[in-house]
Amino acid sequence: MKEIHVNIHHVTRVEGHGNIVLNAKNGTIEELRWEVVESPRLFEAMLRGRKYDDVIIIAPRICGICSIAHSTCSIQACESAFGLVPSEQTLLLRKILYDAETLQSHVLHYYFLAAPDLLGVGSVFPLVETHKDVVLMALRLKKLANDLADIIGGRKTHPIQPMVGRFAKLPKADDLRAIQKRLKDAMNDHMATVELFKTLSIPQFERETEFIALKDPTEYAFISGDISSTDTGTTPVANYLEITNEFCVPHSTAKYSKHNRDSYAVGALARFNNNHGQLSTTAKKAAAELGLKPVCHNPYMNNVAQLVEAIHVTEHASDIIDQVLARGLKEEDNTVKVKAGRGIGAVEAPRGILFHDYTFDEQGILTSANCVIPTNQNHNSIQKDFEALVPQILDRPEDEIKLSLEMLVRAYDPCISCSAHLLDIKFV
Amino acid sequence: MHSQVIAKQELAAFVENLLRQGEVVGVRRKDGKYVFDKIGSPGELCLDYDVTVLSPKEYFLPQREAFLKFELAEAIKAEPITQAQRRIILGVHPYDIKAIQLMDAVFSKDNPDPNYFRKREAATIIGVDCLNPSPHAFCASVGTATAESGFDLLLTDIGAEYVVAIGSAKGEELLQKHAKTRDASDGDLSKGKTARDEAARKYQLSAPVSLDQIPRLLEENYDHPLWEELAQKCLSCGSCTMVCPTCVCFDVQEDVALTLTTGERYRQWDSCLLEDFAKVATGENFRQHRSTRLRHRYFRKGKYMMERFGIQGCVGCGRCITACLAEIASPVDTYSRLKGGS
Amino acid sequence: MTMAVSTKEEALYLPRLAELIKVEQLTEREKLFEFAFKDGGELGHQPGQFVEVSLFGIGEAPISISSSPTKKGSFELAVRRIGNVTTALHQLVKGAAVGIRGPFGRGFPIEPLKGKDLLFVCGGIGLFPLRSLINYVLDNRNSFNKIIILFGARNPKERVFVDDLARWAAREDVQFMETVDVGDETWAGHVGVITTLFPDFEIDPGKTMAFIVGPPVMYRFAIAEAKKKQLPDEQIIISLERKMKCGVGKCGHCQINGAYACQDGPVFTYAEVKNLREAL
Amino acid sequence: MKPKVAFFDFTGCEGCQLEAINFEQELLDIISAVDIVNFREAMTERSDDYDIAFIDGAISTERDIARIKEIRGRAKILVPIGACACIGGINCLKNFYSMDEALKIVYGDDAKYYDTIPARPIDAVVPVEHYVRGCPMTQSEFLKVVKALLQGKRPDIPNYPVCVECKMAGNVCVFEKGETCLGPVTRAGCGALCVSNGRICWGCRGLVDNPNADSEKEILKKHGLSVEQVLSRFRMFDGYSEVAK
Repeated sequence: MKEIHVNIHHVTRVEGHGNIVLNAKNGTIEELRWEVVESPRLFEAMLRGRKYDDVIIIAPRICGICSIAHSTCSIQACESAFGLVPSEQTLLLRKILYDAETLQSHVLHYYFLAAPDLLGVGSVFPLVETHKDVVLMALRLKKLANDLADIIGGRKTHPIQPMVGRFAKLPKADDLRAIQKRLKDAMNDHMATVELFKTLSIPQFERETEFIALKDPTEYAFISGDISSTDTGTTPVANYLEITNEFCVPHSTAKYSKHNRDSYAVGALARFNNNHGQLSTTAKKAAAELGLKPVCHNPYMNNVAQLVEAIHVTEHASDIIDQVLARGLKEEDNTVKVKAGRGIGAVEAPRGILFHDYTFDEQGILTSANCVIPTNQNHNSIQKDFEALVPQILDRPEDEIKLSLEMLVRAYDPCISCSAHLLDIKFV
Repeated sequence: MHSQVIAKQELAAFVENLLRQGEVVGVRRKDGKYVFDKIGSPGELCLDYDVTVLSPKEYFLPQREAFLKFELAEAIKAEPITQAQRRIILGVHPYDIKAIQLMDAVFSKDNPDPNYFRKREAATIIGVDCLNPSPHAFCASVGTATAESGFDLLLTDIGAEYVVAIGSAKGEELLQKHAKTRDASDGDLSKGKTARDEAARKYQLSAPVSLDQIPRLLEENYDHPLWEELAQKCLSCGSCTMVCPTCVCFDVQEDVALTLTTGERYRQWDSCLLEDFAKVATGENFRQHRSTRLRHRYFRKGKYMMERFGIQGCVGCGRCITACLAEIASPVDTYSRLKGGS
Repeated sequence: MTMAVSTKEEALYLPRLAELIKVEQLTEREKLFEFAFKDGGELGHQPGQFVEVSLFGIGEAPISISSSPTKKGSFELAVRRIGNVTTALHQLVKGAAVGIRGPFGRGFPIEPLKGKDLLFVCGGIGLFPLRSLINYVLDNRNSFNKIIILFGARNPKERVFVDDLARWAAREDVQFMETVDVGDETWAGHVGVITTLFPDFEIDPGKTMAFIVGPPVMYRFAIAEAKKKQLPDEQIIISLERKMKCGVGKCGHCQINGAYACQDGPVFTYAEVKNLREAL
Repeated sequence: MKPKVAFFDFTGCEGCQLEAINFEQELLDIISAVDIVNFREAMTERSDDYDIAFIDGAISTERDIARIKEIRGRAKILVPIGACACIGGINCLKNFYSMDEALKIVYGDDAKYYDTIPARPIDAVVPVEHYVRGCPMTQSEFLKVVKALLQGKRPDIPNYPVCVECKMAGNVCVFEKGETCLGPVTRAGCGALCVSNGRICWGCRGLVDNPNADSEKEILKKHGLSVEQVLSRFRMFDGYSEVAK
């Protein structure tokens, strides 16, 4: 029998550095590991001693790709600590900004990072020659999402305008109207993407697991609600530690999580599995056309769930713009009154549920922080998927095994640079 | 030319009409201060402001302006870009009008600058007398609190109405076509004068020496230790010159498309306070020390411009005093200290 | 405000296209470029003036003109490779097109020199602008009286326009002296900075015009030597290098106190410069 | 012959690599002007044959040092992109804590397996040719540098403070609004983006060549910051610089 050695150093087309190790002899798996090798950045150390308004600038630098999620989560944690309830206008703008990031991140992921696998190439670059229309469409959608983030957040990566309690600068109504038109036009590109996805063959693999996401009775949750599990129902955000149960593993600089089972999954698929009923009509229809049905246990289908969500947030952003325009934009003077205490923020980053947990002193200076990153929560699920998948494919050629494993990692859209940054430090 | 009087509510109608003619730039509020900006309705306009963050110089010398475009594909082709947008600039204070007159002199001397003059010709200037001077302004002491020329129209607030001084045929035509006015009586004119006289008394700062003495004061103190003292604090940030209505130095740069087949040459605001301003390609810097750059600014304002163009280089608007975080850019303070020490 | 802008003025910042017709390597860092206008026209310069050379897409740089106005149909620019534009210029080959604006600035006086004794003090690439005047003067040799040319280079490898130097040295009607700061095995001539040549000649301060062009550090010393020979300030003429962006007295970079090097200079008399504290 | 371009990431958030893909039409132009041969975040292929290497992230492990030296050995032109690579960025915040102690608290006896050293910018380890600054890197500056490299010229990167661009933008000075910022000593090139968007300058683009940092510190103190707060300002992005010590 053959020996199989898969050692993928720094998996490509993912955020951050992760390795895949597989050694098998005569059909027996001797070693099979998902390793996270990012340099620890000791983020909580960086945040400690900083005033809250610095914290919301530093914390998003955990991750460039989901900086809006970190920014929003960080701001929410501050607001929760200070007992500050932001205005309706601020919440609406936050939602639009959030839709922008979800759209940007999802489009980037399924077109630039995942699609090359499905189209049999190493990156998006050769697709410029072979699939120019598709690339132009992807670029158009990405630009739309980026421009939307620019208008509301001041910048697409590491937003400038979101602040505790308010936005530093309000968008112009004309800009909102113009981008709303583009959001509506983008539905054509989304539909074309759905048609394209129908032609791709998504690997068939299932492993029953628990899916965790935020859940809000009023809408498909991204920045509000309680924690929801497909196994155990809802838990208040305040009790998030009961869900995340982080633990260390020797081969990883990131922490791992488990809840009801030996692993759980977060992300687009987890949100879909928990909240599919609240998707927009078009998004629901796209899901049905693409064969995505709750509860879906195929991790490769996460990309399909991302597409469904991209459609949803495009429509959602347009609806919220209507609300904002109807209300009219007003300058808000929201002086922040700091107080000592602990606050927790919870949002759905593109890759899954994210928590920032801060404690401040009476001057608004951070004394301790804990951030639980979606990818950390998925690491264990990736490992368990490996363990379930490899025996099923061990008879295939080594390259094929390698690709299947890489694609699986990519399907999770892991943000490793994020996850390894958050080593929670208990200061003595 | 004779003056007219326009009622305040008629002024709004006048502005409405002007907006129908094309672009109108006026003074509006921003973050508790005032700025020149495109306006969309008369309601946005503030005519009783103290001072704007930037002067209207950007409408003649934009912050960044492409003036040459070229193609590099096969045969090189280059052509100038000098087009200008027709524009009415409304609410210019007399000191800024004087600054524009100085710009006219700078850009016309020896080699008339086509980019400047295209914009200048396309602009109509409607001034307004400054009746609420900024606490940092010292216009009354340098003769720039009022203006007799350099505008097409000039408004003076006399309560329920404005006196409108007509400064050009263009201004007169604009008023005739688009505004409901009446002839100004002697009484109106005297009300206008009273308003200006009262405003002149409101200035909190005044230059410690008369205009004609400044060049000598500077020349005698070229090596004064004050320059080095101020340079210790100077950030070389260029803020004083960016906000200055008479600072017109520019840098020239080039931009090309990624394909390297087309490009443009543009100029953008520069400042003699910046470290690299006088540095040549060999690395030689002809004003390497902060003190020499700082001194050059004062000399250019107080002496060189007067000598070269016959017009004072500082119009007393006080924007530099406001902009300088190190609190060393004030001509009033600096002249006082030089005077005290000489 | 009305001010008609003529077609000529419309083109203030528009370069004329010129073709590179000859390139000659002068030293490791310096090349001589000969250009002819594509429209067939002349540059029409005076010695001492400069042009703004455009390499479209790279930028524009002020370069002094090295050829004499007596040379027709083309003009020469000698250029040291130092910045973006000059580096790109050095990569050009015959047939390439550049843009030229100018000539700009005040050149060397010509008429007042007639019948005078002339002293040229050229330090290194200070010869680049002076060569224009020297060749003009030699082309009209009868109009001038005694001619002394001093040339100093840092070392023998940095001597520029060696053919011209040889030609001047060979002329009976020119007193030519040369030195290098530091010699080498190829060098049998005078060694020492350029001011060490001053004791070796005499001038009549009443009727001599001196032209001094060289690196910034040279001026003070060379002028002091000229003053020792009793030359009045008005008869000492220098050319100053400054950053020149627009070339037409607008951008402000070349100001030397109140003077604009691109308009009032680059050529100045020492009498003028004495009142410009930033000049030397 | 198109130049071969590689991207490498060290310790950072990868936002700068994201900004490199976050071009739209320009991305196609970039792809046609250069051969991208190595870009882990975006492509599977990897090549060790490249002319220009763009580096994202700071150096924060011994492994990083060896790796950047290897890249330097191969690249003709090395360009750090973003605050982490250019000045160390927020990574250097950790330098003000005891590394060993922090690690021990987290990992206990396993601390020795975790390779971490005080964070530093790329040019603290190897020489670099140009910089694309900002957090995230300023996209227009990235394009400027790419074009300059294609043209074989030195890019014209500002050596003046953000104040210049902030004034040009017509902003009301943050100090006038009762806040404070690092604009007067921070290298421009961002168009004063943060102030134009209603915030302050945190100094993510690093200092100008000869900043008058003493004067800036005095000004910050005069506007109410304690000595500790002044340093803390500089440490946010530029903790590696002398000014922050």
